[in-house]
Amino acid sequence: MIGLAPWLIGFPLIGAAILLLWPVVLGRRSIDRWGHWLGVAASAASGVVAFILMFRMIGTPAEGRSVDHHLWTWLSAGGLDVDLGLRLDPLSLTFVMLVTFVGTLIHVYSVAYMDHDPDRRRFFAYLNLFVAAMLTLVLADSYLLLFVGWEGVGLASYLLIGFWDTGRPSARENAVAAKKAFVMNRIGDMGLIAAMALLFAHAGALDFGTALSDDSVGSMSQATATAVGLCLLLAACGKSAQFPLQAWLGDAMAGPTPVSALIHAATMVTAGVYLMVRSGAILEAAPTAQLVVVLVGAVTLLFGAIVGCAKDDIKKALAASTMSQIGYMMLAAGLGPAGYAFAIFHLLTHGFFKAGLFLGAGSVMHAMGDQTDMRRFGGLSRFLPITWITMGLGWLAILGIPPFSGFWSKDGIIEAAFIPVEGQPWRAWVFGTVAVLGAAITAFYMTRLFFMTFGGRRPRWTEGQHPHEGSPLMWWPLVFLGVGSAALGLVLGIGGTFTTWLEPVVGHAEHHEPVLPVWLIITATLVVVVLGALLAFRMYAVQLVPEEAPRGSALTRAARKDLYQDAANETLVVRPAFGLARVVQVGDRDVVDRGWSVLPQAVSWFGGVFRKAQTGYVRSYAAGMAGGVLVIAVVAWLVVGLGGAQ
Amino acid sequence: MDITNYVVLAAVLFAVGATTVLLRRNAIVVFMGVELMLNATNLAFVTFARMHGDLTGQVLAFFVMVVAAAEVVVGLAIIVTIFRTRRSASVDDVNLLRG
Amino acid sequence: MFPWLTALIAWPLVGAVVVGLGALGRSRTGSANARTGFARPAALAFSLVEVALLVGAFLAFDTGAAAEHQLAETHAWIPQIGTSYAVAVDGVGLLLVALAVVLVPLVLLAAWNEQGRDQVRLRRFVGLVLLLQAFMVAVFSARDVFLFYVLFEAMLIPAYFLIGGFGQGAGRRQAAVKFLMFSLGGGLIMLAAVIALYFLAVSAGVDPSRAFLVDELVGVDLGTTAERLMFIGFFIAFAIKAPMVPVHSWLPDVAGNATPGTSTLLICVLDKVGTFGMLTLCLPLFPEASRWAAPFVIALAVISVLYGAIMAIMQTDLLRLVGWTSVSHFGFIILGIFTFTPLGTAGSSFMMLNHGLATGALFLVAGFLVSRHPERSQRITDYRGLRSVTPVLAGTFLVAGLATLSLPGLATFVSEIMVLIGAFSGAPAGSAAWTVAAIPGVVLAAVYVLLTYQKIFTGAPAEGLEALPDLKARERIVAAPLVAGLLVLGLVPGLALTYVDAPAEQSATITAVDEPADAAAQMGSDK
Amino acid sequence: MTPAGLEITTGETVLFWVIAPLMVLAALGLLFVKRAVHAAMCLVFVMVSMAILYIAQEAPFLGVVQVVVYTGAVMMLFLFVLMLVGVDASDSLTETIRGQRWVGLLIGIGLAVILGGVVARAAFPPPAGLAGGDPGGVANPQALARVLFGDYVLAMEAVGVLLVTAAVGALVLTHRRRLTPKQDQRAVADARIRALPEGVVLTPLPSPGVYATSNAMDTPALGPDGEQVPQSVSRVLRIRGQEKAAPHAPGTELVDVRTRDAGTSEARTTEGEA
Repeated sequence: MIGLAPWLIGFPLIGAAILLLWPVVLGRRSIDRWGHWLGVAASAASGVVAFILMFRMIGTPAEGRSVDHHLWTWLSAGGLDVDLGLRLDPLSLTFVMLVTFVGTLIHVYSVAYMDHDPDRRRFFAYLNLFVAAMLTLVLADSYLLLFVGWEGVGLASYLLIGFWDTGRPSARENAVAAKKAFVMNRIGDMGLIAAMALLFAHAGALDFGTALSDDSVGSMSQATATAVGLCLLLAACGKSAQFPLQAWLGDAMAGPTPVSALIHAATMVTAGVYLMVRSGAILEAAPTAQLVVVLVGAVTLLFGAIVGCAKDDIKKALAASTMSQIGYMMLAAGLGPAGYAFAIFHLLTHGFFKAGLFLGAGSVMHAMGDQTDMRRFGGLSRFLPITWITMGLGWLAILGIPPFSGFWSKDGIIEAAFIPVEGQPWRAWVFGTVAVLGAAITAFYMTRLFFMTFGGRRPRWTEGQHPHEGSPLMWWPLVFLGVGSAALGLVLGIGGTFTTWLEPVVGHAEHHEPVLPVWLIITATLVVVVLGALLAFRMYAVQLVPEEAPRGSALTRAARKDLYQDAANETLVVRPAFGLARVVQVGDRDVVDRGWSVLPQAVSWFGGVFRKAQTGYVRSYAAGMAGGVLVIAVVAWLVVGLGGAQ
Repeated sequence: MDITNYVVLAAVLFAVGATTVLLRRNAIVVFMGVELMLNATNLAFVTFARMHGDLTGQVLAFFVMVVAAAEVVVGLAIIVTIFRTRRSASVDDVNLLRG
Repeated sequence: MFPWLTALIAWPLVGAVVVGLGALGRSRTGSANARTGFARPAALAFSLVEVALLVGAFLAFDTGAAAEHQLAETHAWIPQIGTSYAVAVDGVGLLLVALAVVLVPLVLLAAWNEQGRDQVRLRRFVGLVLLLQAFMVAVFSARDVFLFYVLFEAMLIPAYFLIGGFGQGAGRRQAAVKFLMFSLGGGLIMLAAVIALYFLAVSAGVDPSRAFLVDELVGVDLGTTAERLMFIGFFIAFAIKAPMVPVHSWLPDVAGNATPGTSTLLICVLDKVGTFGMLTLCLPLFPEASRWAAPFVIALAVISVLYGAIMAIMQTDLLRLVGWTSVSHFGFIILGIFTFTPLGTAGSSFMMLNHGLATGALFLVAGFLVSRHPERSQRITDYRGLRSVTPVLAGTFLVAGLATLSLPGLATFVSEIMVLIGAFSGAPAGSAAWTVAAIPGVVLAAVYVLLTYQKIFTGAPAEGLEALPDLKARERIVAAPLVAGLLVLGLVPGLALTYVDAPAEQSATITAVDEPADAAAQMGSDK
Repeated sequence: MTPAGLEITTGETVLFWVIAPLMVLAALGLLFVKRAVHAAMCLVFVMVSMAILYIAQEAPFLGVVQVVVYTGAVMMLFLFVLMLVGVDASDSLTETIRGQRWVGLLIGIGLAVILGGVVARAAFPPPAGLAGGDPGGVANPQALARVLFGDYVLAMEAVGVLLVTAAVGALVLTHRRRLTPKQDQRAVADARIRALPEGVVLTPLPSPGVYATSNAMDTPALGPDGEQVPQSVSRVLRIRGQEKAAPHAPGTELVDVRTRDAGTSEARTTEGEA
């Protein structure tokens, strides 16, 4: 049955290949009619395989759940042997379930959402490509294969963000956003490449089995482990939009909304967390790297939350929220085994509720004629009841209200953040507080989003809007995700089912007591969450929301501009880089190229000098000849003494 | 009289011939200078033949004459051709090799 | 045994003679006589038969002993000075021969309508292409230093005429001269080294009638200073050909002015002589000098990587841009070779093949694009929004571009990552640091590829380009094998790695000082 | 051969001292005369003198050849070419290339000094003379012939080939390529017919007049109308203005004309037929 595993990737990959190549070979008219259903089928087939494997794994004892499935030797040269192999274990399968399930739902949703787009087939091809790449990423049994999926999702993300890269007024901006996402991802990928180089230099192998084995990690010096850990973190920052590589995520919302739901909320952006958890062994050997991971998580958590409070664009607000939530996961991943399970758990629940929220946002946009400005929404609960309820479930989940799913995972992270670290007592307090603070801000901006959209007595719509629910193809996925947001935490969280499930992979976490009693943490968190929500309710539901954004405080203005991240990048990186490039360009033209042309110039200068001797007058040449003879004769006479032999 | 006087005469004639080549501009006169030089060498050859009692010198002089004849034929033909196209027999007018 | 290599060399020569025979006449523009269309199909047929010959050579090659030079033939050529006609290939040589053989039919097909209808001109063109192919195959299989040198220079002749006579840029003649001058300059320095090598080898006791054979010269002690000087002589020639910063100036000019087909042959195949020569001549003949120069070479290689990428980003001319990307990629290849690890060397060898496929695809697709423009403009900014107009062209361009930026899943990725990972553990001082410095090259690659794609294919279609035709069947046939090759080799790189692994191991043994693994571990832990 | 096999006779000495200065003077004439013809004459003098010296130096055959080949053939050739180029043309002796005169003179004098110096300082063997060495005492031409057609026969043949080649070369060089189609009889006839409207006559031009008082090329004939026919006089004479008037100009004694009418017309027809 394990032999089915390659089909997880195979189905969507074949789907993508057919959808992309069919029109090239056979023309697009035929496939445009049924291509989207092929895409759905490919994703669904993958989902079915995932379910089968899942059931098989549940039926296997815990120690036998991690299986490596070897496909073929991928590359074997110069001491590096990497198999094309899949690793099936609870961690990867969790991800597989998330990707295929949510992915299939989003495929179905997209059938309706993209109904009027002439390029729907291409869209599904890219979606399938994404699913295949994402599954490759999580199923890979080596860093190298992981990297294939890693960049594969980057490519899919690039293609989907820039899906509308021509023919629309915003086409160029979409294309630029896509490029920005890919390039910033690539900056992170440098880290993964460097990490692989370090690992190969150290262990001579790149598969998880060898590189992460106790032998390998145990013999790793502190410096190496830290370097590898930081490099991996860089990679994770790029992919998961963590500080300082977070700038692309907001722009990535240029893609169609299902894409934002699938890639930029539920799955791809969490790959960084997956990488951190997967490489946990190395991070544990490098406390410094761990600290940096936690720091990055904490900073991003607050960063995203603050930005989320100020955004009026519903998708950008959700994107900021995603960034912030991944900050939570990253923070957890940096806490060691105690945090891994909760990081993944939050990843899972977040996948559901954030996908639900995004699809809900898509549904709202669909109803409102692609309007994304929340200040032009309001009072939609009556017109979009299903969307309202499902997004409401997602809202409660992300707030962490018990018993919705977010509570189980996020609370776990907050607790873990409060666990003291030996020798660094400040850490528990600082990160614990940040986590709680983040929860409060999350509550504020999500409530703001929810009530700006659905609440309010007076709609602020633009002219001629007649909001209504979309087709069942659109709201059924919402229902599924809503149910998931509500119940998943309860199902998996109670009694630590999920933690136990992951234990074979992430290791057993010793139980440590947080610096504060658990009940106090839970209560305090709930209190601040409710406070934050109430504040938002007061500001955006009770009071009237102005249609034009008020000027706001300095912080609000900064947050609207993503805390000047683009300006900072522009000033600190892009402009100096282009300056350097211009210097190189001028240098190449004026120094290198001109430098080489000095040679021919010198030759022609000498030529010019010697040319003067060529008068063209035969008699001059004759004089030269005769003079030469004379000189030779004189020299011969003097030197050889021709005539002196008398 | 010393027989070397002949050689000295040859040398002087040769030098005069060379100077003619260098100084005259009329191609035909230049050519005459060349002929003079050739004749001067011939005189030297003949003198050396006599000096050494060996006929080879005369043989060489003979060959020089024949080759000179051939050379004159071709050379004058060239001069005639040039004159036809340029209406001039001055060697200075033919300076296409000018750099 | 059938002389596969000689057949592979001779057949295109025959083709060049047969096809080019009528090309000596005077060029008639627009003549439509009875022989119309003979040259191109004939040349294509010749090049396809050559592919069949290549298959035979592959079958005759023993992959189990890929490090040894096989299919060898040795005949005395000028015994008085000890030169021989000695040809043989190891795995790397065979792959490069394959590259030369496979790309030529594609280039011919791609250039099908490029040179107009004048039959005489066409005959000259295809004749030169076939001639170039013969020389390229020969140079990759030459095992005699003198023969190698002669072919090294002989290749310039058809290349010069292809650039200067058949190019499409306004500055093609200057570019051709520049190319020739740079190459000749390098060749001259190399000639001095070749001659010195012969005399030193003879005085070191090598049989004078065989003193140009590489196999005889390997392992001969030439004295440290002499070895270093000769290494420099060879290396400069190869660095110019490769091309490496700062002797790269000719390449962008050539790329911008030659036809894309010519650039493909020139940069994707012919220039490999540079890196191939470093690998198969510099390293085995001058191991000590190679070690001595390695830190410097590595530094230059990494500078090339970044420099080429930065210059590519700043280009406004599409074909020049592709040329600059090659400077960057050649940097990677050289980095892999001169860090002396089996992995890096194997990666470099593999990259020589992959770069040919990827950059070839990019050049040819860019050529298709340019040929569609009403004014055949090469300026990137003259295009806009073509993705919706010519979707297949856009897709092919993107795939070729992604191969250029080494997207995982494509063959180029495998080789690049092998080079980077291998080079990181390299023995020469500073390998790790320089390798890390080269890694930003991958980001720059993403920038230049995607920026170009963005400018050309996204946004609203440019005026006058709204109705450009998409790729025709002929052009799809050209692009398909390249794309397929990149994909297949990306997923099953073992197909090619079996040919380069053993030579790489051997090469690393030659240059190994002492335990490189230790040094690597040391380097790693220092990080 | 005996060391002291040669005594230079007083006659030869006198001959030398008479001829040598003259030769040098003539040679210098080459340098200084203005006209190429004069230079040629100077050269002829040098060559003939040279022949005399040859004969004096036991080389009678060469002496004869010198006269025949150089003065007879080569110098004649020179003169022919001079005539082709223009006998009158005299060279200006002013120098146009800067410094050439001084350089030339310097080189000339230098050559003379060096060569003379070498000759003066060289150690020559005592002159042997040719008479003593003659095997069998054959005459100089025969001895020379033996050497030429014995030891040097190959060179002789080669030189023969050279001469032929040179002759052919001269032919090729001086050959003028025909740039216009050949003017055959038909073409000439056609051209004349075409030229009719321009007033060219088809018939032969009338011959000059033949009169009792004068019968010469320079006297025009009289037409049937009694007018003079200018075309009957050669163009050259007309241009030079050497044309004479016919003895019986119009308006004088028409009767005389009519009485001689038959005779003139007869003469005209015979001339036309000729």
